This record gives sequence, C-alpha cells and structure tokens, in this order.
Amino acid sequence: MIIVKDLSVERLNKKIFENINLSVVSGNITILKGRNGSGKTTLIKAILNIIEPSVGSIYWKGKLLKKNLYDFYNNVTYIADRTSSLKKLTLKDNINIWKKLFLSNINNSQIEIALKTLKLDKYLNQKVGRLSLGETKKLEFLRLIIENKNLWILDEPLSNLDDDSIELMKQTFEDHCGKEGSIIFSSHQNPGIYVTDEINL
Amino acid sequence: MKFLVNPSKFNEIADYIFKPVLILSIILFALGLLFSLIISPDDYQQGSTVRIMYVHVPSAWLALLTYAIMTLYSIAALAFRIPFGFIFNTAVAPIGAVFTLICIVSGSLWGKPMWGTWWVWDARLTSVAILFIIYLIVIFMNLSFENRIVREKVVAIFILVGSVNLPIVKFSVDWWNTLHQPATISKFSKPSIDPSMMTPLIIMTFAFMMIGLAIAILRIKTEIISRKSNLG
Amino acid sequence: MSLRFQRLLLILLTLVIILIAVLLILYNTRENVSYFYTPSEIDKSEIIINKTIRIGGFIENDSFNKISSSSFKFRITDEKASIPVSYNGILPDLFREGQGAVIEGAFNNNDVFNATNVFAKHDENYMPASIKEDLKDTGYWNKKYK
Amino acid sequence: MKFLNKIIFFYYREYKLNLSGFQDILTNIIFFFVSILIFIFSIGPNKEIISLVGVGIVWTLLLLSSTLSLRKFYQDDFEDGNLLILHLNGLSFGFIAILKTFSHFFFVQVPFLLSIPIACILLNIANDKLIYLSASFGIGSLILSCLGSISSSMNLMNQRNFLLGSVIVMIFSVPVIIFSIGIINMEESFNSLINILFGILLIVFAINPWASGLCLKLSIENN
Repeated sequence: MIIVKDLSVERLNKKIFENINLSVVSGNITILKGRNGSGKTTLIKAILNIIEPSVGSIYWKGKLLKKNLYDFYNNVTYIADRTSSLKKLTLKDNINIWKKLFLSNINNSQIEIALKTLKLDKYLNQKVGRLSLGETKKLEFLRLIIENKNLWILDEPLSNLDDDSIELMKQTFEDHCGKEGSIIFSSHQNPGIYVTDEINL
Repeated sequence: MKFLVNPSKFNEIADYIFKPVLILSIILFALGLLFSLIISPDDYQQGSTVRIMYVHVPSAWLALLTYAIMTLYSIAALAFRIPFGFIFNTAVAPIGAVFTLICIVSGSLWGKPMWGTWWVWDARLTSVAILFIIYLIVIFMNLSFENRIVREKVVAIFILVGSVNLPIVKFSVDWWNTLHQPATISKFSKPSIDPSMMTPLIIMTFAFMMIGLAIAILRIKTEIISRKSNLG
Repeated sequence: MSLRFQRLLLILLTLVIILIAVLLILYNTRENVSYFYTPSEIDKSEIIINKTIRIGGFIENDSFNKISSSSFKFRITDEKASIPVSYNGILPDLFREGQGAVIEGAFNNNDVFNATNVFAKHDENYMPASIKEDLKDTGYWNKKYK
Repeated sequence: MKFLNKIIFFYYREYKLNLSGFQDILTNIIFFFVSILIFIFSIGPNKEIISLVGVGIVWTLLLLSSTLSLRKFYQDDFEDGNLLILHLNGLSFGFIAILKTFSHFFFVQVPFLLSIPIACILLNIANDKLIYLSASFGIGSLILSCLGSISSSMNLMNQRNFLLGSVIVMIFSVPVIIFSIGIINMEESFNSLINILFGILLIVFAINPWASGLCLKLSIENN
C-alpha cells in the first residue's frame, strides 16, 4: 500500500529524522516508537502529505503519493492526539455528523454494538464536554469504525487509556488487520501489541 | 543581478556600495535643502509655506515605492521560493512606515497655514494615512508570530492582499472626497509646477531614495546575520 | 483531469474574475458618476426645473456684482457657454473672478441658476510670486485681485 | 454527486455547531442593538440629527459586529484538529475557505440583515433608504465575510494579539463603507454604485480561497 523511501525532514534547518524506510502492506501493523518530541507526529504528517519532506518520497499503490492524493485520502482515517469531537454537542449529534460527513455506509446496529463495547452507550444524549478525557478518546475511536476505511493512522492512541480500554484497542486492531486493513500508530510507551514492523525514531 | 536575490551576494555588494551611497545621500540632502529653502521662489498664493511640499511629496512617492518593491519581493518569495524576499520584507517594512509618517506629519504641517486646521480629510492625506496603518499592521505581524516560517509567509500574503486592496481604497477615497468637496476644475487646469520649483523636488526625492537605500542595506545585513545566528 | 491541470484552471478562473471586476468598476465610474456638468454640457432644452445638479467652471471676468452682504450675482463659464447664477450665502475666501469653482443648486423657471452652495478650492497650479509681479506690471493681471 | 453530499453535510455540521450555541448569534445582535442605544444616548433623541447620521451609524456598527465573531471562523476547528480532518476528507483548503465564508455569511451576516429594519425604525431612517441599506449590506456583508475569512486564517498561529484580525478587516472594508453609504445617499447613481460594490465583491471573492487556503495550509503544516 504505502512505500516510504529514505525520507528525511528538516524544520528550521534542524534535522528531525533522516532516511526512514517503511513499506506497509495490507494486514500489517507498524509502530513508530520514540520518546516525546522525537518527530513521530512529523513523520505521520509527512505520510499524510501535509509536510513537504526535504529528501525522499512516498508511494501510494505504486504511484507517487502527490499524484493520486484524492484516492489516498479516500482510504485513510487519521486520529490525532487531540480529540476532534465537538464538545458543545451531544454524543448522538457527533455520531450523526461523522456518519454524514464521511458518507459512511455503516448501519446503526453496528454503531450500537461498538458503543456497547466501548461502554459509551449510556452517555448517548450527554454533551461530549462532560465526558472524561479517556472516554472522549474512546469516542474518537468510534470514528475509525464509522469511516470504515482500510488504512488507519493513529497518533498516540494509547495515551491516558485504562487497562481494559487498551485490551479493547488490541482487539479492534487485530480484527481490522484480519479484514485486510493496515495500521500505523505511534506510541512512547511499550504497548505489548503484536506488531509486524517497528520504526525507532 | 544575483545580488537582488542571493543573501551572500547581497552582502558583498552591500559592503562595496554602502559608503558611496551614504556620502551621496548627505550631499544630495544638503543640495536639496539649499535649493528648496533658499533658491526656489515662494508660491504666488501660498507664500513660503509651499516649501513643505519638498518634503511632503518625495516622502509620499518613497512610501509607495517601498510598498511596491515589497510587493515584488513578496511575489518572488511566495511564488518562486526565494527566501531573500522574506528577509527584505521584515527589514524594509519600518523604513516604509517612517516615510509614510514623514509624509503625514509634513502634510498636516502644510495644512495648518493653508486650511487653518492640523488635519484635513483630503483624498491624498487620507489614503496616505491608510497606507501608514497597513505598514503598521505589517510591522505588528512581524512581531506577533513565534514560528518564523509561518510569520514570513503570512506577512508576504498580507502584503500581497494589501497591494490588491490599496488601489481600491485609493480609488474609493478619491471618489468619496469628490463627493463632499468637489475637486477643483481638474478638467481645465492640469496641475502645473513651474520648472524653478521642480528641480528641488527631484533632488529631494533622490536624497530620500539614497537615505532609504542606506538604511535598507544596514537593516537587511542585520536581518541576514540574525537569521544565521539563531539558526546555527 | 490531472491535479496540475485543475490548479491551472483555477488560477485562470480567478484572473478572469478579477479582470471582469476591474472592468466593471472602471466602466461604472466613467459612465454616470460624473461629479459635475460644465456650462456647455447643459443644453437648455432638457433642463428639469429645480433638480439639484452641480455645475463646474470659471467665474466669468467682470460678471461678479455684489447685491447685498450675502447675495451675489455672477456668471459661470467654460469659455464655450455661460450661465447666470444668483447665490445668497457666504462666499469661500478663495472665490474670485477667473478662479475655478463648482456650484450646487437648481435652475429656477426663468433659467437663472440659484446656487445653494459654492465650492472654490485652491487650484493646483503653483506659480512663483515673482511671475505674478511681472504679470501685474504688464497689466495683463486683473487689477481686482486682492 | 459525492462531492455535493460532502458540501451539504458540511453545512449540516455548521448548522448543528452554530445553532446549538444559539446564544452566540444572539449576542452578536444584542451587541449591535446596544451600540445603537449608546449612539442614541450620546447624540440625543433629536430626530433630525439621528436620521442624518443614522445610516452611517448602522453601517459602522454592522461592520464592527461582524468582526466580533472572527474567532469562530477557523480557530475552534483548528484547535480541535477538525480542520485537518476536513482536509483529509477530500476538501482542499481553498474550498474549505469558501465554505466557511458562506457559513459565516449565513450564520452571522444574515441575522444582521434581518435586524436592519428594526434598527432603521430605531434610528428614524426613511423607508426607501431601508431598501437601499439592505441591498448595499447584502453585498457588503459577503465582502466582510471574505475579508474576515482572510484575516482570521492569517491570525490562526498568531498567539499574541488576535485583535490584529479585526483591524485588517476594518482597514480593507473602507471601500465597502464608502460605496455603501454612497448608494444609500445618492439615489440617482444607484445602479452604477451597486455595480462597483459588486466588482469589489468579485475581487475579494476571487482572492479569498488563495489567501485563506495558503494561510490554513501553513498553519496546519507548522502547528
């Protein structure tokens, strides 16, 4: 799916990382490891074609990423470290907006099941602002299921999650890889998730 | 012509021409003052107050000239990715602002004897005031962004948006002015300046240009050095 | 359509829009937002009585007479046609014969233009005082000037 | 067809976002009326003066009130990371700028447009002037929204003084004010002045996607 060829990025003449090589095939999980501020988010932004790499190039399905950006964006879901749900609205509205905005063909029953597993179903009519940080982060993962795309890119998904949520996270990752999806995620701890390849920054 | 674009080349040329430019500007200024204050005659209607024109008009031209050059450098910096354009913008913005300030102050000084008040909402004075505010916004923008890359590009974009809007503002202010005080019979009398008053005007304009150039060279060199130092 | 071609199309579209806008603005200013008519432009037939218009021109030499401290009669001309004007109010200090002026008012029925206000502003020609003196000696300059 | 749905559902999101916090729109309108009140108290209730100055007051206050909600343009979505998600959803930055400008027009300027008649009653402005006022504000408000979009996208990364954005909008809206008041006061050259205002709208509308788009891209890149 994605091939990254000796990528290096410079910001204000400071080298953030250099000649990173990565090839993501459907069904495998890549973890970007490194302590805080080691450029994990910058690498993700480079993959998402938001930052211009100074050296190296990225290929999507064989072609240069810049060339068929539209197709790339149709197949990727990006979960940032910040929660993108609208604090002023209720959970229900947020889910509605996501469903409509991403033209997803998910039927409501699947969303109910996901909400139950994430133990968020009882907050359905509450404003997102009242939820705790961990719960809002879990709500963010609901977007993965709603968008239903085959490449997931997550930035620090496991930060401030409790143990059984991490367990749940492992479960959803494995299901997704089972269905020919692929995942790239960054983490500064050691999550103990089965990982096909690893990049240390 | 490389020195217009490449910082290191600019430094070489700058050291080379700085001294002569400075001396030339002092000579021109002395000559200009001599001409405008002593040799050139009074005006038949305004008497000697017309001498303020020899400072007012050149500073207005210089203010516009600086803004035009800054626009060119912004286009170069954004479209053709020439970093020297950003250096030029941050360095020259205050110089343009000072020229506009001189123009406004001399304009209001000229207004006192002629119209009896310190400030008249005359078309030219109003558009120069707006240009001054745009310069101030450019300077404030340079001060209020932390991230250098964003700061440079946003300032360049603002200058470009400003350069598109300036003619519209000038046009609308002129129209507004004729609405309230209809212009003199511009259809009949072309503003004619007697040759004996034209020479000091030209000398003063070149004097202003030389001084502006000298200060610009100094500021651009400091900007280049400051960028090299905190990047290193 | 490749990305580059789409981008080019958008740039072209923007330039076309800006061009249309500029033409629109320029066309509309010259078309009818004229600031004032000149005496020759006003042809007597289609004058609409007491519709406020503005007339610009020179004050005709020795057509200026003062009826009372605040009412005056003079003629305004552009060397092609001249219009009698009656005005009551205070005249601006730069107002004198041969000087440019713009008057605002309306025609009354016996086609005398009674002005409601008069704008006279320093016309922008700068002429050294010395030349003014020479003109005076040669009598070419009109004596009534202050 | 998919693209059209995206636009419609973008506005569904904007509708939900703006109408949920109904008090934001109401506070704008209340700001507008309170400032009219203050003008009345400062000038005095004398009918003639107010009707003479009324049109100028209405237009200035409309301009000031529309610079109030500049923060709501991109700042909130930028901080949530929603701007990036919208981009990854396939909308280019320039296109997001256009959509946001129209959403600002619908949710902020249209309420003002509706509150103009009441303001005209308060300020004793004649009825025919009311028609010209709403016509000129109809076009003028879109120009103000475009200028607001440009200035707020410029100030996304500007931590220190966000007020710079409103100053930018005010400086560039001088022609809008001049020609709009011209339209209202000079009935005879109405259609030529409306065309001039429309010309300015075209220019600003053509610049908006490029300037705002570039600034948004910059801010997300260097966030």
